[in-house]
Amino acid sequence: AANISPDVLDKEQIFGMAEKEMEYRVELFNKITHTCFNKCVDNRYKETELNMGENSCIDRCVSKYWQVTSLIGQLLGSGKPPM
Amino acid sequence: AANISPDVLDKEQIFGMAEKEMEYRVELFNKITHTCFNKCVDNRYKETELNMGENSCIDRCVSKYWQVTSLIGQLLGSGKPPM
Amino acid sequence: AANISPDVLDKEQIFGMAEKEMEYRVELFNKITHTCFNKCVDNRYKETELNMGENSCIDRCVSKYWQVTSLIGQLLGSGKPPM
Amino acid sequence: MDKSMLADMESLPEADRQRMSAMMEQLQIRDSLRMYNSLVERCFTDCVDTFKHKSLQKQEETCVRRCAEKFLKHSMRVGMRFAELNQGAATQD
Amino acid sequence: MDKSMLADMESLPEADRQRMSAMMEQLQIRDSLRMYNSLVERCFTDCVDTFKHKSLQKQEETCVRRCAEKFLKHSMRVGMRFAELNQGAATQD
Amino acid sequence: MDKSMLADMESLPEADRQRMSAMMEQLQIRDSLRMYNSLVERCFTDCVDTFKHKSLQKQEETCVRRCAEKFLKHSMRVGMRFAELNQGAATQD
Repeated sequence: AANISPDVLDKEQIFGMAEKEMEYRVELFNKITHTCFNKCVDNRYKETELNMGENSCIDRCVSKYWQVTSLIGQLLGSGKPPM
Repeated sequence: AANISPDVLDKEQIFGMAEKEMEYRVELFNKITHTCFNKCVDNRYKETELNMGENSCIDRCVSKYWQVTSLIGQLLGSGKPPM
Repeated sequence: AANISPDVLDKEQIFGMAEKEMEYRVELFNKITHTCFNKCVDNRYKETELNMGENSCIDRCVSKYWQVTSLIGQLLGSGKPPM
Repeated sequence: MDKSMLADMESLPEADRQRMSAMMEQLQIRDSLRMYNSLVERCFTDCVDTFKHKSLQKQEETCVRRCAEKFLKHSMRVGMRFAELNQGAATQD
Repeated sequence: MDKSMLADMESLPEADRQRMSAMMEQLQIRDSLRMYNSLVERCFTDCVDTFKHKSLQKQEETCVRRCAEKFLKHSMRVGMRFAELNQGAATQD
Repeated sequence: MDKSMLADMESLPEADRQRMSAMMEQLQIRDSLRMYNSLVERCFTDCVDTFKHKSLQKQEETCVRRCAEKFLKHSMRVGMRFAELNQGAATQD
């Protein structure tokens, strides 16, 4: 798809790619948020604050999720993550 | 984003907002449907009809779901739900 | 919506329908993939290969999923599946 | 938002209203295809659990039929309640 | 991809940049509505389990309030960590 | 629908066919990004369960590698069966 018309389609492709990238990032953020909430936060909701254990769990969870993202990106894209 | 060009962009924004609103309502309806099915309907499927207990559970479930929607809307939007 | 303008809108509708159909097929494929992975594949990941039992389970799972798709299509569309 | 939205809509010229209703139609088609997909997923997940055969067994088929019918009845009931609440919310404020 | 993407963006004329930021705004609206929908679903699922009454009971309401507040705090914390990691990835390579 | 759809497609002029294939390409990009996201979610959920460390432990990494590889093999197999069934449905009616 690189050898069609130079200007017009390229611009559309840039917009299209930027949109897909934004969607991808939003979805990644949402999945991290939901997964780490399930893994770290007590869902009996006895209080309003996140306690120290929950906070440190969240930080580590995000960090590990990020590492899994790059690990699988490497496996899929032979060396580099999709983005 | 309110001070760009008056006519054309405003129209696009109206279409865009209307589309988002429709999508939001459809998603809300789908989430209520699935959540209340899980909470109220026996999934062993011994019969085809919804029995009286299931029907009254569904009505109350929809009603409570709606209340949770406005409650959280109030918490988020300092007084009014997003829509 | 069939009696508006002949050429332009029809073309837009063809594009719109083709897009919806693609989305539908992709979503169907994704749902089959995820559901059959949950039903057939051991998620303790002791090895990298799918064993014989898993492979035959996957084949049957896809086949049965397909049958459920047409069965429900018949129930919904009085005789023919949506696509 | 409802009312301002609808007000805006009525003030639009004919061409825009056509475009708007075409958009809604597209969203409805997409939505019914998604509903169909998720109904299949639910009934398959709840009714099919053994994979000794390639074909749907009799009792699995019965289960799927009941599941689909029950879900559609449920969905219609939710739709009625949902419409009432939407209407209440629109007249209320 | 980040950098090439952003480079392309800066080389675009004003009109395109406006279009781009309008697109981003649309995506953000859609995203916040989805977030709202899924927050409601989560707190409803976790907090409401009996259907003897039509109205939310006191302890259910308390649970929903705490759930929403906790989730928002959680979400903000994840957002901060996520931003740090994104930044690290951008400067690193 | 397949055949009428495809028939319509072939009768379209060159410009429209280009537009159509650009659309399909966009959908494929979006789809593979979503697939990637959900693969990560699945393998993370199945393989990572303790949060005493900030870094992925050796056995977690092994688990993630196997999970991803197994999922991709599974996905390819489903794809083959799916294609066969689609073909069968197209020639059948």
